[in-house]
Amino acid sequence: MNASLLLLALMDGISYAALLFLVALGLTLIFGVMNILNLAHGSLYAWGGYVAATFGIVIAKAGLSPLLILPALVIGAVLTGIVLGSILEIGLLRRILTKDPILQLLGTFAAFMILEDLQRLIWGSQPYFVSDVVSLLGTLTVADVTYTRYQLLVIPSVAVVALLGLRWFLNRTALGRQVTAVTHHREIATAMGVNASRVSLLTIVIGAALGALGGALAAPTTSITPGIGAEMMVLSFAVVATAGLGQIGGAAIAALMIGLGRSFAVYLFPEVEVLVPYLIMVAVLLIRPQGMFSRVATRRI
Amino acid sequence: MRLRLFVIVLLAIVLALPAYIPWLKTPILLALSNGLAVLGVIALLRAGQVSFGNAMFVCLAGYTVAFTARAAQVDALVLILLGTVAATLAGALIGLFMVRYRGIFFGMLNLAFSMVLFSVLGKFGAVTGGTDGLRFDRPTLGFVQMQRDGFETTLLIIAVFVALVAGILVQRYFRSARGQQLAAIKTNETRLEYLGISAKRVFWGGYVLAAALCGLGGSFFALTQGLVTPEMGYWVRSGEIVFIAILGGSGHAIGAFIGAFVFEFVKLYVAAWLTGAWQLVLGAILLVMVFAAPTGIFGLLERLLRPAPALSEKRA
Amino acid sequence: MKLYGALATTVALALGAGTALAQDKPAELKVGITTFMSGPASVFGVPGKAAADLLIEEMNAKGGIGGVKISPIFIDEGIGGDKMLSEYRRLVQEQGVRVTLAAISSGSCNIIAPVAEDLKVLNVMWDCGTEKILEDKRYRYVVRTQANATTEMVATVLYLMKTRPDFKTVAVVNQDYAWGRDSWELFLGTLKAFKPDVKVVAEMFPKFGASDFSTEISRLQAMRPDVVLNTSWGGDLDTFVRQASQRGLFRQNTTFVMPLAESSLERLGNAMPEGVIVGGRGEHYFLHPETKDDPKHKDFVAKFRSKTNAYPIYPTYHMAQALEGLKTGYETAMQANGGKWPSPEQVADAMRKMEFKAFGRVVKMREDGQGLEDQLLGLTKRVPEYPFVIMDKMMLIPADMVTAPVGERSPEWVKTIKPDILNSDRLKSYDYK
Amino acid sequence: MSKQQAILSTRGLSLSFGGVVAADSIDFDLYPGERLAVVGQNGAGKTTFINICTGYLKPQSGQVFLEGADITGRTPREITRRGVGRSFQLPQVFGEHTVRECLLIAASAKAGRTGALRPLEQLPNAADVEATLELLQLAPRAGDLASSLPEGQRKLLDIAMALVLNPRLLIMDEPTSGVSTEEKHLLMDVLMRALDERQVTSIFVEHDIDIVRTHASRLAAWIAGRIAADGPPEQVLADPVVIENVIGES
Repeated sequence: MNASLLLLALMDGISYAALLFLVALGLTLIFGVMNILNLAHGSLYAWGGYVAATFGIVIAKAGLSPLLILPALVIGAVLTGIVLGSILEIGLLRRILTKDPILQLLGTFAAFMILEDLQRLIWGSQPYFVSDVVSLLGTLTVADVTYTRYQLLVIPSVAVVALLGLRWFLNRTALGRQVTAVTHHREIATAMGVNASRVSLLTIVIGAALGALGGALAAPTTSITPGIGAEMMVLSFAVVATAGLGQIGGAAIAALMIGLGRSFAVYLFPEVEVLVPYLIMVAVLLIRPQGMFSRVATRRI
Repeated sequence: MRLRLFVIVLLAIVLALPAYIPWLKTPILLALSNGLAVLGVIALLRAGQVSFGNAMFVCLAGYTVAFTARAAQVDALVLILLGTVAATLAGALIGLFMVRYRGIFFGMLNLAFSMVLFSVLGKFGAVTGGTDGLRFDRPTLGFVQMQRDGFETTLLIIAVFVALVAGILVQRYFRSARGQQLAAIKTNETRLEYLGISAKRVFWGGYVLAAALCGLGGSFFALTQGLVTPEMGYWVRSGEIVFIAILGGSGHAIGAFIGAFVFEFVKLYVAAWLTGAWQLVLGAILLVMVFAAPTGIFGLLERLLRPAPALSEKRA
Repeated sequence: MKLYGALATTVALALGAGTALAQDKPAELKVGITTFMSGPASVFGVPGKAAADLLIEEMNAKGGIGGVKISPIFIDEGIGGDKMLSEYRRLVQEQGVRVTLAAISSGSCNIIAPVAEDLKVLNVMWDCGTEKILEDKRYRYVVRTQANATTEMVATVLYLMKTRPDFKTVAVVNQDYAWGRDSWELFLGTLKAFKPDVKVVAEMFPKFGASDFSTEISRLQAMRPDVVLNTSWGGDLDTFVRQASQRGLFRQNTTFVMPLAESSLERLGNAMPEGVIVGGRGEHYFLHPETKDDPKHKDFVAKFRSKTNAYPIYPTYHMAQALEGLKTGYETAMQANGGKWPSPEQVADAMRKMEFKAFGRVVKMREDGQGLEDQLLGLTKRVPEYPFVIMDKMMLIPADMVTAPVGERSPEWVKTIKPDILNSDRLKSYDYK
Repeated sequence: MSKQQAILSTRGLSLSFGGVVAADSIDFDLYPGERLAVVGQNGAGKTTFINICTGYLKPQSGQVFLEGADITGRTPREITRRGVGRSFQLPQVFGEHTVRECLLIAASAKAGRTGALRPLEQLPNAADVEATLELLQLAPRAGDLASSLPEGQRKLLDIAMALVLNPRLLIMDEPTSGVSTEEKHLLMDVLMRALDERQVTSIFVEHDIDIVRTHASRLAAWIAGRIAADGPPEQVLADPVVIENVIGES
């Protein structure tokens, strides 16, 4: 495969990886704080997409400039995160915190099933989209292949901002340190006077918003249809598992691996494209059973 | 013992109903096949492990049945045997790799494997019939060629018998020392190792058992439908199986079948009555279970069935 | 006076009862209909159901079939094959349904066809395309009131050869499932009959329900094939077209062939460029050159729009054909039966020797149960009247030219097609007016 | 007594985590019948020493010998099978099983392939379980969930699970920690009687000097990963270094 194809594969992989990362980031964040793998996270992605699409359509109907769609996407995502996130945390997660891990999984799975159908009842099964903003931002050409600025610049930069922003929040701000504390040891943090339930609520809202943001940013380039939630859920799991649970920076690298691996596959052996995420995950876990970036914790006895 | 009575009544119903309401044969057969697979997953649940990929063994057995039935004139009973054996061997092999993982990693790796199988079956249409799957003509059953009706009735009777035997054997296994060692994996592997017991080996046994039961279920499923599709191995199916296990309750083998029947008919009727919302209803039911009845339907029945249960039986 | 009135009514009732007995018609004709009400394919299932409700209401208003009202019972194909099978059998064995319209997906048809045969239920395959079902096995109770995949794909190649004959390279981007694979096999097989030296530069089968085609698009941009086939539908097709137009893929001089795109045109609006070869799995279109002004059709389009505020797409027409075919089948069978209500067997037999007409041309049924439905394809064109592209340069391709004869298998048959059928004077083309 | 062969010996055992030296070339011999108490501040390396000897940790250098056989780097499973029992500072029990079941599961380790497929209650060596329950006075709680036991009894159960396999050497990490002072002595009495009866050589980590005085036949004091003093309890307890660094605060 020659240099230009290599370049193309890179270009294609990036924006996909960026979306994947945003969603996985939310998932891994929630896991870190609650120690629950939220199976409903995929629905947040889908809902984010639908809400954003609805906003976009409203804006288009109102005849406002499509540029407004960009902020609308973000706002839509944040709203989705706040509403659904709070409902999830208050209604479910904090109530199953002490339950058997299996029941926790099943609980979030139930939430997923419910959200999926609600979403279908609200938005129906016709595909949704808001593509105007993309055409507006225009395209740029690399190795005489045309890319949209939106995919090549907007999405990846949002992902980078999210990563750096979250890093800064967790390490530099007081509230962020509380989150980190709860992540490391809930009991101790609580003992030190951290309001754990407030922290979890906050974290889950952020995590949910990130998931929704993934969907919102996808809306302009893809059709939002029933089923994208489940799809994205499995993929973001693959990312999180590959990176190691709760690994933020790791998730970025895992997402890149999977995103790029996928696009290279389309050029080299299209038939394995679908399998790439799983193959990568299996390969990594073969070598590092805890995922790339988590250390094997020897149990204190 | 009331439990025994309960099972007998259940069997009577399962066998009697279709005589009056013939269309029930299909759902009951499907429920029984699901139940067998669930029984397997329960073994893993007792070790505290959730697999999001066990449908792969159901699927594998199904395709073994389909391929053989298309290749040669083989009796249904032999097909069931072959399907189960294939799944067991696969389980034994994959298990060697899986026993190293726990928790979400275990779940995800199973999912990964099942997705690989799922896509391979979908891709190589020339061999596997692609996503439309493989259809095969009704084989002889007990070396007799039958019409659909007779075939299904006989298959149903066989399935009930197999389910009963499997249920009894698995329950015995659960109560055996090995079965309790498996359950101990859930709470303390370190201690197992410090007793000189290999947690991995014990878990491997459980994993193979699960695969075998899934294979058994898959074989019946394939024979009931006369068609196998990659869908049988899709991860959502695996999720369903776990769902049913929790619904029925993993405290006792019979939970698997209770769960399978409730699930089958709830889904059937909900889908028929409020179309497009069956997931919602199932989800709601699951939520209620998680909070109100974490030990599943069996957990609820247990008090009625067994006045003074051993504590270890109370677990979900 | 009162007395006479009473007497009259009694007599009338008696007579009414009497006549009822003579024909012993059922009170109603229960028809089981499987359609996708959930899942991605509900983009077809939901309009299909809407059409069914609409048309059945009308039929019943006009006295139903030979005086018997149709009462539909719907099954959601979205709940998965096995659940659907149980539900189907419940309908047949509990509700006594003897006539069904099943199904949309070829997978569902595969499951149901043999069951219907065993249960002696007349099953009309109303939308599924796979030609294999009727070619692999002879059924008595299973018929199809619309074209099959072979007819569709061969016609597509014909249209391509007629409109854009000079090309050397071809690529495919199809959904990774049975239809995507089979349609490509048929397309390529046929194409080779016309252009033995055509070069396949890329075969891409992104997974069903893929949400991102950017890599596939880059590859197409890098390779610049002359022709790109894409037989996908629903969200997948929308996504592909949208991303492709955003990425300027349509600006390079490649001919895009999208045989199912008719069902996406209204949703896609201006994202769909001009000059794309599109079809609608048969010979029906709300701007059908021959029937668009036919009052019955106009009325249907109007009613459908006011009900769903969307233009009818091919599944709605397939539903119309299925119901129309069923009606005609019953009526022919009833005549043959001396006016008596016919058994499913009689209808099934009748439906293999009849012709019927819905909103397109006449569909001729064959003894193997396959309906011969002509094909309509066209080139997309922007017009002021509609906020989305419509079909121009439409061509109507007679079914018998492009369908494997009874008893022949399509993959082999297409290889035997003679290029000179391109010169046939039966290929009529029409411009959009 | 140094004529007979040591049951457990270590030579030049060393292990350090990052900067912290947890074991600093430890040479050590334990002889059959001894009842060794180990004292030392937290972090002195007591548990690390046990973890190395029982295979939970691998030493960076040095060897461990069990009755002359090199068992360095063997897994806990293998070492247990060679007759070394162990109890833990945090009791390692099967929380969702009853006390009796925990012991039965422990006993099933010796049941062999076929035995393990018999119902748990009908193990060939189920008798040992009942005996051990009596011995450690757990019989009254035999039917309760392990997780429901108070700390003291959970410790006993933890030890019982090791004891039911009839080890030749039993290593106990702080058997009395988390147990009230009055309970401590009761616990140790019960325990030691059991060990005498079964003639099990034992090592136990202990902070309480009274306990050490009453129950140990030999005492080793750990300081910063090495054995600072080793010998008869009274002698070691008189050692100024020990007094300053160990007893000073315990």
